[in-house]
Amino acid sequence: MPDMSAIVNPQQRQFNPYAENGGTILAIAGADFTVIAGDTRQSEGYSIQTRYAPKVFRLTDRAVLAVNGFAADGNMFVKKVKQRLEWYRHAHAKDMPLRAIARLIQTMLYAQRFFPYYVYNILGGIEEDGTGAVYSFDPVGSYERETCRAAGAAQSLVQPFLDNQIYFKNQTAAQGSPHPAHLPLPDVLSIVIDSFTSATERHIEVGDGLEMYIVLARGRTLPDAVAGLRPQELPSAGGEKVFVLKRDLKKD
Amino acid sequence: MSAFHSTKPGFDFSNANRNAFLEGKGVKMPKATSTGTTIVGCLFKDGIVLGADTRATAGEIVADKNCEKIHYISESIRCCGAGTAADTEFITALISSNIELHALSTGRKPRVVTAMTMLKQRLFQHQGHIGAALVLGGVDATGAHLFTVAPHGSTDKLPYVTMGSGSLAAMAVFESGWRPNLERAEALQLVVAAISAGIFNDLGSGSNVDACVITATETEMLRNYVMPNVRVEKERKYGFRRGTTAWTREKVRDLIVSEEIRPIAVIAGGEEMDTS
Amino acid sequence: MFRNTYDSDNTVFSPQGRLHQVEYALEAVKQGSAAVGLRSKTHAILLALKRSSGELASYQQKMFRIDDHVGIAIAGLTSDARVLSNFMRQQAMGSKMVFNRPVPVNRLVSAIADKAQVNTQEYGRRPYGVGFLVVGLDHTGPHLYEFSPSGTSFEYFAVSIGARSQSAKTYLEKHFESFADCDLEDLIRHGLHALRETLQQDKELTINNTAIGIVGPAGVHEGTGTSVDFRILEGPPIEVYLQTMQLKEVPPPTAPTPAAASASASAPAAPPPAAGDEDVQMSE
Amino acid sequence: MSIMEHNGGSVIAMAGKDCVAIASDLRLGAGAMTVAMNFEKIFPVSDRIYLGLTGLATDITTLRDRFRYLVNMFTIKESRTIEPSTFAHLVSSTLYSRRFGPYFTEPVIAGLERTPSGGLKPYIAGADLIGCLNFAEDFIVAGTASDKLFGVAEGLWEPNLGPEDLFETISQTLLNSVDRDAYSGWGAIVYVITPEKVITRTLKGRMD
Amino acid sequence: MDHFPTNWGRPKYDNFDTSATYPLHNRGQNQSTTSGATQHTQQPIVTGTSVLAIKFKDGIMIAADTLASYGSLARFKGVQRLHPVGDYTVVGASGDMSDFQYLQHILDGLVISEETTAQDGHTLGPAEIHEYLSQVMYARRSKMNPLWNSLLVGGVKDGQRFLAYVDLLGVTYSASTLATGYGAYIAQPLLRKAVEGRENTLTEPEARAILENALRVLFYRDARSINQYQIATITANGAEISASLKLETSWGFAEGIRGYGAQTQ
Amino acid sequence: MTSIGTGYDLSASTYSPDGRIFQVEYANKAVDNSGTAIGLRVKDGVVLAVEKLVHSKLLVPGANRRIQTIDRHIGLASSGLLADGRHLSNRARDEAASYRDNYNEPAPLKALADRLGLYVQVYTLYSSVRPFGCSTILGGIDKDGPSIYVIEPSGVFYGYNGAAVGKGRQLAKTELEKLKLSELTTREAVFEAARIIHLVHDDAKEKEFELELSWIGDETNGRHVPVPQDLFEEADRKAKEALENFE
Repeated sequence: MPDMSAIVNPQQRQFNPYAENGGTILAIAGADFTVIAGDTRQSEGYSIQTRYAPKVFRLTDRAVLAVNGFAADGNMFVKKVKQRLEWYRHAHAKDMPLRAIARLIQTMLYAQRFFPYYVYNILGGIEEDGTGAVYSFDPVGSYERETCRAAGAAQSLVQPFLDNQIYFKNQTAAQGSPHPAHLPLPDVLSIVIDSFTSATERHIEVGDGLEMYIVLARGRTLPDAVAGLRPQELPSAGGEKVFVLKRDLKKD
Repeated sequence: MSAFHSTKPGFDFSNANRNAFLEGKGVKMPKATSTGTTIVGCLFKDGIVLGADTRATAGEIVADKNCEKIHYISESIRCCGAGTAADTEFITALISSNIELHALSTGRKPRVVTAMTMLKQRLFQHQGHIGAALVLGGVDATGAHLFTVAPHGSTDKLPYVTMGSGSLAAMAVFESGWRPNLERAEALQLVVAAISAGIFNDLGSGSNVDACVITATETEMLRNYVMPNVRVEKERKYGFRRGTTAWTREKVRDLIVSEEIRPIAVIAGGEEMDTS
Repeated sequence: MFRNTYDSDNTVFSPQGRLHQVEYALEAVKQGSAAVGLRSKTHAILLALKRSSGELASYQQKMFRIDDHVGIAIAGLTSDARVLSNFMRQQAMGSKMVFNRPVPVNRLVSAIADKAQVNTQEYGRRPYGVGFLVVGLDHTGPHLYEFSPSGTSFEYFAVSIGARSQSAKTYLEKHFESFADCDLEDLIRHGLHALRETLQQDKELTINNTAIGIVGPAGVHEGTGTSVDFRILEGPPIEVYLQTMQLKEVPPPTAPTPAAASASASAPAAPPPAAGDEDVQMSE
Repeated sequence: MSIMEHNGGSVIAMAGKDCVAIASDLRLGAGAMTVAMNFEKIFPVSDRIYLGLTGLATDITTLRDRFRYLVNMFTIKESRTIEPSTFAHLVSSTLYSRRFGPYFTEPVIAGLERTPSGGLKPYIAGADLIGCLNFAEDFIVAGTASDKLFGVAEGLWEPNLGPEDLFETISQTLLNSVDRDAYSGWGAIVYVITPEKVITRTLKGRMD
Repeated sequence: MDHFPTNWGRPKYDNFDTSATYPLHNRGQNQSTTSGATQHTQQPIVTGTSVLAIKFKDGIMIAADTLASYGSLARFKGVQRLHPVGDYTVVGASGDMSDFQYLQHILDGLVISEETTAQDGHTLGPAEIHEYLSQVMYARRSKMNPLWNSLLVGGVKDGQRFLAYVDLLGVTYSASTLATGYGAYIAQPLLRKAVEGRENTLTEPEARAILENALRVLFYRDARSINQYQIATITANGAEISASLKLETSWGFAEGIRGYGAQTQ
Repeated sequence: MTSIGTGYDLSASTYSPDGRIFQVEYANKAVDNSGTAIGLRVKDGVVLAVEKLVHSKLLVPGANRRIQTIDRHIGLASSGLLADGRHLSNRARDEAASYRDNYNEPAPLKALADRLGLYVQVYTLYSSVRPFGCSTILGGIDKDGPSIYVIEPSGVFYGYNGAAVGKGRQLAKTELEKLKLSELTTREAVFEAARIIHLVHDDAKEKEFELELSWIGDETNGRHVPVPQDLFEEADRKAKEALENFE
């Protein structure tokens, strides 16, 4: 609220076109699946704007995009990516492959190099060769393919935990049993859940709800341990499958 | 005490010049832990109920999930603190000490206004640099009293008050629920609702509800009175196989001074000595 | 060859108040192979005959997806169709971007009609040489529209465009009252019957020369996962529908002629003669 | 850059079953440049108390000496060794006395506290740079990698870990955290304090 | 030579429709060619404070007081900050009132062209209006020339309740209770507690009582508020905006207050 | 036709030696060949009616409307080239919206007719375009009450109490002249309009047709809307009865 002095003596005030809306996202690739997750809190300052604002979006039957940062940019960016994918579908009568989407996202981000989308993107899904893949981006489009990545407000809390639990960083393997290159889906899901409950404990902007998207490679089925959690299956054209699993997080 | 600290009372400014110099060079000064808090107090029929959440934050990080923000001043006077955590901690400790001395020297139970006056004078002296925003409540010979003390030393006396980043949320609860002459249980419930409003709507506040009920006869400190935010059990165990971490050097210092008691061999003269 | 002074330019009215260039553009539509559209209470479908330029050539593309809820079949110049269908896709996406709403089908058709009208009024252009059948499913149910180069669009229960489309129309006119309550399979069967009418004497509908476009709930021959979105069936999946066709009724000997005759009788009437086989007085 | 990041470094303390552990990295930097890889930040206060100091190196050294002096004075005056909780308040009031000209350091205290019944129970505490104490049941972190340490420790820490298990957990927490922090790392050292002995191990970690 | 008369007398607009394939009457308006610095940085001048909204059993209820402030001056006391858009939607605005009036103008034009003139059975519901407003707000923020408002959009269409927020940055979100301005701090906690989990059982009078209570608390604590308000109720039967109503307030608690400290008299 | 073959009739930008612009006259031919549209201005409102010639029985009745709404209070019925009619109605909407943008009030009918007339006239000036092949009846209620204007392909426009364009305009005008328009209510006018359209339709020469009716009056709160179904059916039925009696 402006006071009178501000009106009598106008002050120069630069409009800030960005805001920071909190929350955290992460993605982990398995051998034949990928999990992409995000919390659902949207905040500004010390206020919770809503307890449910999805940050993870399905793009195609085998690509899921998580966006985090400035919510307005994030939503607009997802919308624009979807429209580009629709054009690709018109032109080629198929969905764009994951690695092509990754490059597309880079191009779209870099196009705004001098008025960037203030958004951290993580793209997860299944490559054409059937492997799980994660691509992470910075706001102006620098990207790389990885096995796991966390981004957003609690990135610094979650990423080293994933380094340790997914990459087995700093762990010497027991004699004769080397660390696996990829963890099975149930293990990955529990690590994802624990990452978010940990981040919720220690980061004020993380909480309320957790949405995990699971993309399964062609011909694979959910392990019983995961099927027992009753994830919701999203309609797809066959081939790859996409599931959503939701959890509550603390609301304080 | 003089052996441990500089003999001069008050703050030690010997680093101030150095730090001002560094700041002048453009070095960013660090921020102390602040309690972006919800603290409240309200009057009821028989006394005062104070309340606080238990989250301490450093920026966006929760530094302490279950800290205590209701500080002891005297048996019947307590003080909730918001703002710079260290300041609230120390100013209440200091005033508590001074109140105790005052009580001893006057031989009477201390009054709430006395604590309030001590607090505001000290805060005013420091011109807002002591970043303590307080809710002071208690019962004394003149009745139950409830104050807020702002960092610059201004005070307010009202039947229901709130402070901290969750103060608006908590105040909304009071404004729509407080009535004169509440029963103890009602007042406690209202305070819990007010703190909960802060916990669930203000990101600076969180974890548990502490409450304190002060009446003429008794003071009841209800630490962690409500715990609505207990962490769920983790999905996995994260114990490591022993030997997971590689190390290069080990040194073990034994704290048990092991003494071997070896009986001193009796000079075997006995056999040699002929006693017979 | 008689030179018609009034037919070389779209900015010139003939003394009868007609636009010959527009009428010629309608002829271009008739050069294309036929497309048939039908609609029931639940579905709107397209059927088209695909031509192939030779044994070794692939069959042409007669149907385009515009959005999840809209598809078109074309007859006429394919390149013009691509320009217009891209325009339709843009409109559809614009609606998604601005209102997050699937574009109402009638507005989509009106948009291309309005766009086509400009080409009938300004010098240096030619009218588009393609006609569309547009099916779509929106808030107000399934729809079938015909768009023509004259810049008009009409909503139909059932309609046909392209070469020998009049024969298909004759079939449709005879049966259309039953379409509303047809299930998808019956609707497709009627469509195939109508499309068959447009074939040359020695030709038949096969899985190679037939395409079917559908909006509406999945039929019994489609997978259960299929949504109501527009889809194009081509190749083996349509075999099951071709099987359902019944033997051709013996056509009344005069069947195509009276329709053509009545149409030509009214030829000098309203200038955009959307009806099929009007005589446009083309000199040969 | 904040003055707290100038020299870099991180410390973590964890409570276990009848034992505590405290660990730090070994880096000393000057901004982004590393100048030493053997800069210890954890100091013995008594047999069963260790003090970790993060922040500005000069203040770390100053405070180490100051606390040694203060603890020695306490021992002489009181004719008893100082308890961890007492020491924590000594740290707190020392720092708060410089409220308006603080030392740029955040201390972490780990030790075993004598209970009235004569037993020993784990005690860990931390403070901000002006002496606000933070008592925790699980772990205390400080330094440039504190965010990462919070995240990893929140994931890995479990109650009632024995000395050897606690060693693994604190080591993994520290190593993985400092690997994601440009201002910490270059080796690490861990102290596990049990009623019987103090085990000190120098860890093998990334040296970049 | 440009043969198209509608293009004459104005510069060509190359960014759009280079080959002029678009119908004449719809062709893009040419951007102004006037050059020179433009002043975009701004601040709100005449402002409205909080808007509150909740879901209830039969629809959406939106409330706002009727004050437009000029700084700390209570400048206009009878300003309606709730605006109906079509038959199903109400938009409530806080922030700059002139920007809001501009938005009302745009929305009216939109409704006339989309609903009234088309008359084809396709009408804009609250979700579409909200999406449209988000695009407008985001586009303006991207030009560094924002419309200085926080807006709540609520309504019912086809049996679906809709309630969402959009502000000058283009940030959007939806929830069963929403509040702008100070309402986000003061009213939102009350609304959440009263509404969350009861969205499908709250009756209209109950919903009204919840909002009135929140407005009253805001009037007690928000210095830019006033005790006159309007409530919009949107149900399957359409949108209805109440007349200007007066809040019941009580200041009895002030009786016992003497000073700010040790005063007793 | 004397014009044919002279070469003076090939462009809108060419006069004939006797000062005529044949292209505009030809455009009028396009209007004269198509279904009739009429408008009635009565004491408290306006009724528009169109004889929509149906070229196929496969068309969905009621779907392909030829009476357009321009603004809340204005309707437009055109006769001639259908696509040109749509072009002009879109232009009319833009003009009406622009008037609202500038003056924040509904456009007066006269102002709108004036702007449309200017727009249509531009298309009679240049060889690069052709004139509009449609005549347009604009009807509505503004602050001066109900009014009707007809805009012709030449760009001229006149106000009318009763207007008719298209194939059956002569007969329709005769019928309109018989009415005491200033005494009719809008509801009564609906019946008259339906009757006239049925009357002018030439069953012998023409294909099927569909009647289309819209009105603006107190009963519609000053809004231009299609005549409600029940009233429409009643008017349609009465018109057919009248026609039988007439014959």
